Amino acid sequence: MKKGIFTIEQNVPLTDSVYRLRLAGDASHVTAPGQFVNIALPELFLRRPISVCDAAPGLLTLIYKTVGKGTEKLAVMSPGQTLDILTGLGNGFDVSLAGKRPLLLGGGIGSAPLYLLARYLRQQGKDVAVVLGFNTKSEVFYEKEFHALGCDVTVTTADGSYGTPGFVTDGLPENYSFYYACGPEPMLRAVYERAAGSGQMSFEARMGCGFGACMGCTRQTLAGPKRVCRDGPVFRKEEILWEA
Amino acid sequence: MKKGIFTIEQNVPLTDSVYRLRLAGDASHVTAPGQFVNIALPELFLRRPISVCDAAPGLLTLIYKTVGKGTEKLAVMSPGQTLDILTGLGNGFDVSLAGKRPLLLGGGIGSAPLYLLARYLRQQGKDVAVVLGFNTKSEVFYEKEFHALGCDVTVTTADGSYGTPGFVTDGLPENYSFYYACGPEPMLRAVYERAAGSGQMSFEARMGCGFGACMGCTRQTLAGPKRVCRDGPVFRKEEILWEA
Amino acid sequence: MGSMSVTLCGVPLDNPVIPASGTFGYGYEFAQLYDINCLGTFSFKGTTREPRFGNPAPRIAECQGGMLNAVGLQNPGVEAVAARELPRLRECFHKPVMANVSGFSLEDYAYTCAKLDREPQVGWLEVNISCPNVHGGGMSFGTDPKAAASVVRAVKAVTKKPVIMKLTPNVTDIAAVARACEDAGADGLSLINTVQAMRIDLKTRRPLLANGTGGLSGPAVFPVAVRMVYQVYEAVSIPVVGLGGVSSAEDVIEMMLAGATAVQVGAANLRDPYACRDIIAALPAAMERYGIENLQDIIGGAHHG
Amino acid sequence: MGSMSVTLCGVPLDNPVIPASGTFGYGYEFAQLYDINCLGTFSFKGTTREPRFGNPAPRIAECQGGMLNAVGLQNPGVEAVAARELPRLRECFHKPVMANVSGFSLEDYAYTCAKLDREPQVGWLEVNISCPNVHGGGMSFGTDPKAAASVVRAVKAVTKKPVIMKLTPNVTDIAAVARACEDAGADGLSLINTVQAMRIDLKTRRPLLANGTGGLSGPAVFPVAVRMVYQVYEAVSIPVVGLGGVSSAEDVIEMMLAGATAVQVGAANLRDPYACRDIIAALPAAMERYGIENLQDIIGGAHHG
Repeated sequence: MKKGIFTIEQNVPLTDSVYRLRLAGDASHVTAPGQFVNIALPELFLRRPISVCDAAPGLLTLIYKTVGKGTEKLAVMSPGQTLDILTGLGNGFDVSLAGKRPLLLGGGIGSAPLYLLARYLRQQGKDVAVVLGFNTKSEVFYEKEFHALGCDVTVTTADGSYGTPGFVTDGLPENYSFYYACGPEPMLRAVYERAAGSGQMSFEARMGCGFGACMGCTRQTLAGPKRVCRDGPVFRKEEILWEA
Repeated sequence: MKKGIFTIEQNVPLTDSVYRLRLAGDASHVTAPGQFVNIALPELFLRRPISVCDAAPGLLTLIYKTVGKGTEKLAVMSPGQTLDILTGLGNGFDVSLAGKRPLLLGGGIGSAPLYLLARYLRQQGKDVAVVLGFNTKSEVFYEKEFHALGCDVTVTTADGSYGTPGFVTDGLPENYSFYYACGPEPMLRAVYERAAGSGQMSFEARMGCGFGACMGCTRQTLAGPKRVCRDGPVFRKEEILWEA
Repeated sequence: MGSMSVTLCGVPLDNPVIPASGTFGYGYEFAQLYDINCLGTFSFKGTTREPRFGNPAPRIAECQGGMLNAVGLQNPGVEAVAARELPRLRECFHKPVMANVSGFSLEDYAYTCAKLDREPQVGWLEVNISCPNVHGGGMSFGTDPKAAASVVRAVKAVTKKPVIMKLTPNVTDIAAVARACEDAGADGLSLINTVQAMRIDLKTRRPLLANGTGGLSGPAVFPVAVRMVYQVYEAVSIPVVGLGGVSSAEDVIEMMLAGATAVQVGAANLRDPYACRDIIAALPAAMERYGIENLQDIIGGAHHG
Repeated sequence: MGSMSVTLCGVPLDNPVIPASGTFGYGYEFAQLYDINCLGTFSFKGTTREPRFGNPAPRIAECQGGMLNAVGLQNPGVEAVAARELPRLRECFHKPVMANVSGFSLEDYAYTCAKLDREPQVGWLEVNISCPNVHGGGMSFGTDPKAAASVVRAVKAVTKKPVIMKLTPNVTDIAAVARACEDAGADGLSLINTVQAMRIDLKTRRPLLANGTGGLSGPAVFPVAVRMVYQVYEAVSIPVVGLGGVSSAEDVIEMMLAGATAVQVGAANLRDPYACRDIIAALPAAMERYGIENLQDIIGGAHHG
């Protein structure tokens, strides 16, 4: 983890409520795809955790959805303004588990962190299948970007207005070596129940600190209580426990 | 009273700790010299009361001293930024009492509101004598500006580094028709005791609302409890009561 | 569009927004700024039997997310209020007003309430047993259930108007005080008064307020107020007026979900004299955003289901 | 340059800044960020006899000027703390540590304190009788002077280390609880724990926290903490550790002027993991600005003269 000041280079909407934020600053502490950052915002006490969509030397790309005060404040910020950000938070996905034909499953805004994962896996020459699930056509984002990485991309929409009708679980390919999933808990649970084989899942949680100090985001697992912010947000399928 | 949004046109230091703030906006509710405005600042709950140094259609000039969080925040603001301000607060000085040769007595930052008063009185063709008291030479401001209005200006410094050595009460002229004083309470009390004849004095107070609602700045007078923000800040010599 | 109206102790309000006592004077200053008939009602400056100058200056301090005050119940006394303030109020406000009363003895409370009971424009008596800034009275009645009940009985004996007891948050068990007031015949409760607090001046090394301690109000206390309104709503069946740091239409809705029938707005008026007018104007859009047809229906909504 | 050192219950501290329990884990996460030996000491995560998972999620909510938490004393239990956490702590922290203990019965408190009494690195036992987020225990001991005293006696019987009782602000008379603890043999007091509060989600119309209520911390409670430290300093002669919303070197000085011998920093660590390091670094300049030679000399300074 590292605390740093980042300068906004770009903050543009991709859909009605999803924005892409490009930040200039020291991104060297982002060590794995699936990690997140924690952003301090004026007049808000708690930082806001946002998953990392892409990272390069000196450049950080985040995709966020306006769901409350914090993200709404973020959405009105302009290039040139600076942000106090904690980077390199969370364990991230374990790319060593991917096998030859990894499958990436994203639900809504949960698709964002899969982009950096897909880029890593493609660099390793893997055949990467991506299924992105959205509610409706107008909410779809980054389909082209995943294509451009050379992924085999399927988009599903719950209302059938675009791509395959239904949920990501309705777009599962025939065979794959390992899956990585990120999205809302009901989607993760559906994947857990429907998707064959082993995988890793990235969870969301309401966090206090974001770096393991406050026990605010603890989740029970088969391996005991785990902090989503520090022991996660990515967990192996085999350790996940669902609340009844 | 009127709530309005003002745009900073100029915010420049006149001394180490005194700044002049020029604001564009509706100044029409400033109806008398000696009134003040109340400025909302980000992340501070209470507004900050600042006396009006000058007012013209569409233009407000304030002079303030950095004495705490609020004025320090103000001092770092830049032209183009906007401020939420309540204008036209307080009773102000009664120019009808001036007589032929009014005397204006300012102590430190208390000299600021006397400028608009001097301008009004000069417009009425009065002979205006001004005595401005400061601690030391480096703290002197607006001597030239009062000169430019055609006032007879005396500056006193407590350490004798400039002008007449001593306090404003050491620079009192021979004869004058009425006095107007603004400054720290010890100075006002000295004026009250030393200056002959009648006068008006403008008091400072720690305020809650600034418009008469909270009773936070009440001061006991011979005419009963008075709100400095609403019944004052200007009081007639004859009604003033000093705490023992 | 739905309805914002609620009924408080049998008296209808066009909307639940009520400027809190001590932040709205006797209405006069605000009536010069906007038509205060847009308010549900307002609670006027805490009034006592005799005129009071209040505490020495400074009476105000600032803190993050709020302010401290130690005004100490400055008011002209009930005779002057009846003779001077209420006639002036009638000219600009045409709804029942909430009369806030403080005292230092049961006799004080009874005397002042009896006087105000005769005033036709007074719709409710809000009896303050929670002022943290006066000694030998005020809060001392509000921190003990028995003492609180004795004030309720003293006041109920002299008035037919609805009696709302204003409670202090500076207690271990606010539900116990609330129950004691209900059992003694109170028609309603308002909470929270300010939280006793202190700031110290690093330069002088003395408390910033001449009174030493003061009452904390503003957004900083809002979550404490929501908790106490929620607890009191579960403890009693008389209506609760929620206050403490309310600054927006969303805050009003949150207070009502916690159990408030009406909501007072205090410190926010001091930062922005138009706060109440603007909150009322913002309520319809906020109601629509959260799928609220009638405000009356959401009172205590957080307790069900 | 003057000195920042103070003495807490006979144990010297290089400076009065102490990360508060529950915001600093067992030190490990922070030791990876900076050398935590710059701290006066720190109070580790509230430890109980048995391991605890704590409350269901969500455990965290936000508010203006602070946050609510309802973690519910998640901890691995005293055996695991002794076997796993303290050995790991010895590697990165070379000062006496403050051991924070919670319980649900006198036996719990005595058992856990007896275990920690054997740990050489434990310099103080901070006994939490003020957790607002657990049922049948925690705060229930802290709201009654007699119950508080009984915990003090149970703990003092099993340890020679200084015992600091951590008090809750959710009481009518904190001075009475403080006096009862002193009379029962407590060596020091720390206050305030969090203020019981609630937020409600307007979308779901349910409390934001799964536990319903939570504890408010952060700058919002600072003036309440200053007031209580001031009142307790007048009521007792044992040292007081001040906490509640402290976020800057100036806040540390204000707390000490109110009567604090040492000052804990809680919620600020969660917004900024470097908060304590930066506050300590800022203290010398702040001391100079306010003409303070030695911090030890200003303890309770606001009470004199």
